[in-house]
Amino acid sequence: MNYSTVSVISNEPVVKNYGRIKLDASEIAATAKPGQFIMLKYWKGNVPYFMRPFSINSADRNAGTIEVLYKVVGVGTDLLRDLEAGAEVKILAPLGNWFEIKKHYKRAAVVGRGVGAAPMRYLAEELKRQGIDTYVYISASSPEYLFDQAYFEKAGCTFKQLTDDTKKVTSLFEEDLKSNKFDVAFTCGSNRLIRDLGRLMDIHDFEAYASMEEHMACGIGACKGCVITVYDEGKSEYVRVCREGPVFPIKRLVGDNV
Amino acid sequence: MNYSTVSVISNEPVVKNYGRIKLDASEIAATAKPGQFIMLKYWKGNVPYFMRPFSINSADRNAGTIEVLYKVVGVGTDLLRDLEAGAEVKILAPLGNWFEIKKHYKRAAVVGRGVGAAPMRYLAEELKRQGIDTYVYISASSPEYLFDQAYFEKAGCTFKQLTDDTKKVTSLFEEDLKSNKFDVAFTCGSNRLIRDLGRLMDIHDFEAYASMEEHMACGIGACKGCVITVYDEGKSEYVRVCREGPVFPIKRLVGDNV
Amino acid sequence: MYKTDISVKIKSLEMKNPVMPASGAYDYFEDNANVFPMNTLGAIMLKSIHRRERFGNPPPRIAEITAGMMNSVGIPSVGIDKFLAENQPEKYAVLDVPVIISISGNSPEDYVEICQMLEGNPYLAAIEMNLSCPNVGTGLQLSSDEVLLGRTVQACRYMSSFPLIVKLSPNVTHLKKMAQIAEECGADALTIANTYMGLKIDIKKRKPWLGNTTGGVSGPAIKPLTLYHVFQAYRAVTIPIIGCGGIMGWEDAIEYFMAGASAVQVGAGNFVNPMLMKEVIDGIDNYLDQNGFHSLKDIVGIANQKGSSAECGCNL
Amino acid sequence: MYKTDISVKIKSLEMKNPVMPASGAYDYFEDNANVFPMNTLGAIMLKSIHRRERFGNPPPRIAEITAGMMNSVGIPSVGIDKFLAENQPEKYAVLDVPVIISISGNSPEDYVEICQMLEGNPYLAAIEMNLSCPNVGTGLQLSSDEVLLGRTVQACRYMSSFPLIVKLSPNVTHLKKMAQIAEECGADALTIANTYMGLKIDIKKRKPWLGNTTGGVSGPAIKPLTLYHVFQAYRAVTIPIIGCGGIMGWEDAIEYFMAGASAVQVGAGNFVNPMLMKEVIDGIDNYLDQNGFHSLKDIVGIANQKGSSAECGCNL
Ligand SMILES: Cc1cc2nc3c(=O)[nH]c(=O)nc-3n(C[C@H](O)[C@H](O)[C@H](O)COP(=O)(O)OP(=O)(O)OC[C@H]3O[C@@H](n4cnc5c(N)ncnc54)[C@H](O)[C@@H]3O)c2cc1C
Ligand SMILES: Cc1cc2nc3c(=O)[nH]c(=O)nc-3n(C[C@H](O)[C@H](O)[C@H](O)COP(=O)(O)OP(=O)(O)OC[C@H]3O[C@@H](n4cnc5c(N)ncnc54)[C@H](O)[C@@H]3O)c2cc1C
Ligand SMILES: Cc1cc2nc3c(=O)[nH]c(=O)nc-3n(C[C@H](O)[C@H](O)[C@H](O)COP(=O)(O)O)c2cc1C
Ligand SMILES: Cc1cc2nc3c(=O)[nH]c(=O)nc-3n(C[C@H](O)[C@H](O)[C@H](O)COP(=O)(O)O)c2cc1C
Ligand code: FES
Ligand code: FES
Repeated sequence: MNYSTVSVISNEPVVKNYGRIKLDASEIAATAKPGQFIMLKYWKGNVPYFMRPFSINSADRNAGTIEVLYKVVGVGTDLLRDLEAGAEVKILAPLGNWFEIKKHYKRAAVVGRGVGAAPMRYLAEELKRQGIDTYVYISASSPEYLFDQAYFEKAGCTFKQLTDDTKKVTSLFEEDLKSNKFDVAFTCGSNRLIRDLGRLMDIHDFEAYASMEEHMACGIGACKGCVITVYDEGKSEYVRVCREGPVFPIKRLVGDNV
Repeated sequence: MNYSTVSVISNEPVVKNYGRIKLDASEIAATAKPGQFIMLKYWKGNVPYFMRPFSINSADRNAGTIEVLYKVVGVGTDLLRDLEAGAEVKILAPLGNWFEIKKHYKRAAVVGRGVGAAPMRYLAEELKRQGIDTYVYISASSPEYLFDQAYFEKAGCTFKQLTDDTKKVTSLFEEDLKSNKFDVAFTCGSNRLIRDLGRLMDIHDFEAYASMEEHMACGIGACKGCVITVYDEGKSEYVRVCREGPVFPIKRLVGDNV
Repeated sequence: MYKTDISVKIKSLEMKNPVMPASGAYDYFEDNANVFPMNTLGAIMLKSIHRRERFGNPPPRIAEITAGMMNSVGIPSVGIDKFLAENQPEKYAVLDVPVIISISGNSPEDYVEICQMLEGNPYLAAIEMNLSCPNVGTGLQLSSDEVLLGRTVQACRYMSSFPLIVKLSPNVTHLKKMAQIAEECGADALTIANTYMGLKIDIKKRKPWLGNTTGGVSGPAIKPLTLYHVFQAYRAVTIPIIGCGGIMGWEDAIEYFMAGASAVQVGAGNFVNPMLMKEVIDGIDNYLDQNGFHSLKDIVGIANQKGSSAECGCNL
Repeated sequence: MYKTDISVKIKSLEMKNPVMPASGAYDYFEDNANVFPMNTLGAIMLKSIHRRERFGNPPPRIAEITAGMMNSVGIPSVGIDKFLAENQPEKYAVLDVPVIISISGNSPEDYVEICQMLEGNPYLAAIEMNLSCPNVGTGLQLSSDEVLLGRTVQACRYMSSFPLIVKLSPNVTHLKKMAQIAEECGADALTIANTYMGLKIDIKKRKPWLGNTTGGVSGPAIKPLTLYHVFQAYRAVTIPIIGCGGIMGWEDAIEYFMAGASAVQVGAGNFVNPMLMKEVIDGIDNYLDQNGFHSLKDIVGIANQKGSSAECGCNL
């Protein structure tokens, strides 16, 4: 983990209030693992106050760049959109734990929705790089929000999409589970997806992990501000999303609450 | 006085950390008098907090524009420099009293230094428009800081400059006082200039006025924050620069302290 | 006029909406009338009138701080005698808006005397007792001493038939207790709160920035602090609370209402945005309308259910 | 190493420079060591260790406010027994920096017991008593009650031979008085101050934002308030003051020194700029050097000449 100043290579709108920013950050690109995140500060003065956390959407070791896919939701992300190529950005990265890719995995599912799926591109690319049969299931309210489809396909993943909000993206996965053995499923902090995977993992016997989000002050475990409740054998405890997470076994997230 | 939103027509650097901004503000251009000032807000959020006061450097009734000559000294003026043509600016204007141009004036002196002389261009132009013989004395640390020289000359003023810091600009005026009768002298809030004019006005029997500056919150007399001490027949009192001023008879400023 | 009922009543004081200037922030009719449409206000609040003439503090009197300001203005005032002799309250009669006079003094007696002089004045609708800002005489904030606070409010209560609004200082260990004392002693409403004691040092000059050394801090920087005080006081008293501190938009006003305020005052925010009070009034009405509330009263204290655990001092 | 003498001595606690983290802001060695060069610090300050195990408060625990933050973390702690059993203080021995332990409890007895357990610990250089943040038990801030404050400090003084730093709450009517009591009862230094009680309401959810309802406000928003407290306390005590509140750069630290602080702590600012403490240390040294001062001591209290009129409560 390192605190440094990097510069913006490009910052392009994707669709409506979404954008993708590329940073010149070779050290981070070389060490960051899928699922890790970064904290950024890119404005003068004390308002807004906190640095802003973002997932690593992709890291290119050769080019020495990382990309962030973002949605404009408030003052901080609004300022992010305004950044121009060449601008300097303070970055604390890479942070948190990551999606562990275990030796024995043969087939993996990657499940996500909207911008919550931002860290999934890097994960899927890495899964494929390690020769794992990777199925990607993404839902969105309409097709233009399937941001990373091209990347998933280019990486050689089996890509399945859903833009019909009456159905659940996990139902696509459930369908495939009937005929395929999955070793692991990865998702991002949507409670609905987590609950669904929590149910399916018991039936179909696969490991399941989710990446979580909470408001953060420090991003490095110092402030104890970003806790969520997790469960271990009936007992609950607080864990820091930035330090013990952001990736947690879904078992610990759902406890007995599936 | 009016609170409105106007747009930037142009914003050009003058020299080093000085700039000149032109605003599309026909109502203000039509009513503002020389010596009045404006309050501007041109950033989002609450930092910096106060609107920033600026003198009117010139007002063009026909074009419906006003100009401000500014020096970058801190966070607010730094943001002012960043404004681009087309940007929107909140403006409260015109504010305060003004340099009164009395019917009987035949010859007037305008004395200033550096950016403090910003309101003097509009004043000199107006004096000339009313057929008054106008002498302008400006000092600066070097010639490129004689910002409005061209305007003074174009308006037909007798322009005298000083860029030698071992001498005082009032000495040029003092020289002319020997052979000319002046009815009035105007200057801006430099204590040295005020003291000098205070001394000269008694000897040479002319009226003298100065425009003052203080930190301001409201600009309209409500907060009572921007007071300075003035003197009347031995007694001192606090007056608001934004409301009773910014223009004061030099007699009230120097009291018995010449 | 409005889409919802945003009127507020404090005894005989009836306001068409819950928004008024904070004392000292937007007071003198002649100075500001041509900027702000004063008749849109729920009430007009005058800058504190002192018992006697005061010239105020030496400059500089204001300082900018991060997200707010400090002031050490020091209540320059013609004094109540001259104020009444000049028929100042009458000047507001052209507006159809109730006028609240803020009063200030060095001692309990000063307040009582002013109340006596104001009794029956047809141009005034209520009195706000500024007990949070003496700066003279003993140098003690009357509302930070339990005994003095009680005595002053009670004496004015006997003297005055106007609705009495007591403005409290936030610089106390237990504002809740002060609120209770004010209520018990006859206050009809509370204004929470005045400014926070603060300091800014000019490191170039190596001395305090303000002419009077220290000053009162206001603006968005202190909003969470005053909101906390309103929240606590709401649990302790039954009289209406007027929230005052750091309001820069209608959302801030809604926070105050949800914490327990029945009305709000806008202070320093007026300097930054001269149309702010109008925006706040319209914003409140729109918020209520769009969220299915018929009346402002429906949201007063809505975030302040007694169940929630806010009795303790600090949570770190 | 430095161009000027910026060392600070509080009894046996010797610091090479006057900058340390505020408790709870940059504590656990293993978490932060690889970001910040901990050995550049004047001292290491641990997050408050509670007498017993605590899990802390329910989320959300932090909220952003204008120019600052609120927290209701609630001192999650393994408790002092486990802390010592795990030999935690020993872990810092690899750094050549004095370690200050911040201690917390629900009662005076808790503090005394902890002091007893710490006595003679070779890995610690001083104790900071966090008396400004109980949040459990009586829910009372020990430093906001004159009697409790005095009793707690005195009892710990008898028990402990460590330099005792007493951390005060700013949420009091007269911090000056609390400072005097702490000094009289044996404190070797004061940390001024902890966070301010605050509230933020989520107007969409119509309830308080923080899981524990209220929280402590820190960051630049409160700097003028805490600076005021330091300024006042400096006139009332002779022991060193550690200024803490809203420091975001070396200029803020200089303001604290000029107001009367001998050292400073950086809290929330670390979150916004992980290199801040280093910048503050270098900035102080440069400032002194460039302004012709040989020692930090030359500017302590320089803006706080007894002549200036800051005795009164409020100046409006
Ligand atoms: C580990 C992590 C990874 C993230 N990755 C991405 C990413 O790849 N792309 C992306 O667009 N966003 C991501 N986010 C969310 C992103 O940090 C927030 O959207 C951003 O901080 C909002 O800043 P703002 O100033 O624009 O919004 P604000 O004005 O601060 O808030 C706007 C709204 O967003 C909510 N919000 C703000 N921050 C968070 C948060 N951290 N968690 C949940 N809700 C929040 C607020 O409660 C509020 O309702 C991530 C968050 C975390 C914790
Ligand atoms: C009536 C009036 C007319 C003015 N006209 C002009 C003008 O035409 N052109 C121009 O460049 N400037 C003018 N000024 C000054 C201008 O308002 C300030 O320079 C500006 O507000 C500084 O803002 P900032 O955020 O850049 O500086 P800050 O960061 O706020 O301060 C930087 C430094 O400037 C000083 N300063 C800031 N504001 C003032 C002030 N109002 N009076 C004195 N010192 C101040 C501060 O004390 C500090 O030392 C005028 C001021 C007044 C009151
Ligand atoms: C310049 C100024 C002058 C003030 N004068 C008075 C006053 O005369 N009487 C009073 O009760 N409060 C006075 N106050 C305090 C305000 O009424 C208000 O309580 C405080 O500023 C907090 O509100 P705000 O954050 O919206 O400014 C004054 C505040 C300011 C900024
Ligand atoms: C997240 C967080 C946790 C804190 N935990 C503690 C604590 O455990 N003990 C303590 O004495 N103070 C604690 N504080 C208060 C700080 O030490 C400090 O007094 C306060 O934040 C003011 O300084 P600042 O404005 O620089 O943050 C905490 C503050 C924050 C923001
Ligand atoms: S954000 Fe500070 S501990 Fe996680
Ligand atoms: S700036 Fe408010 S009275 Fe002049």
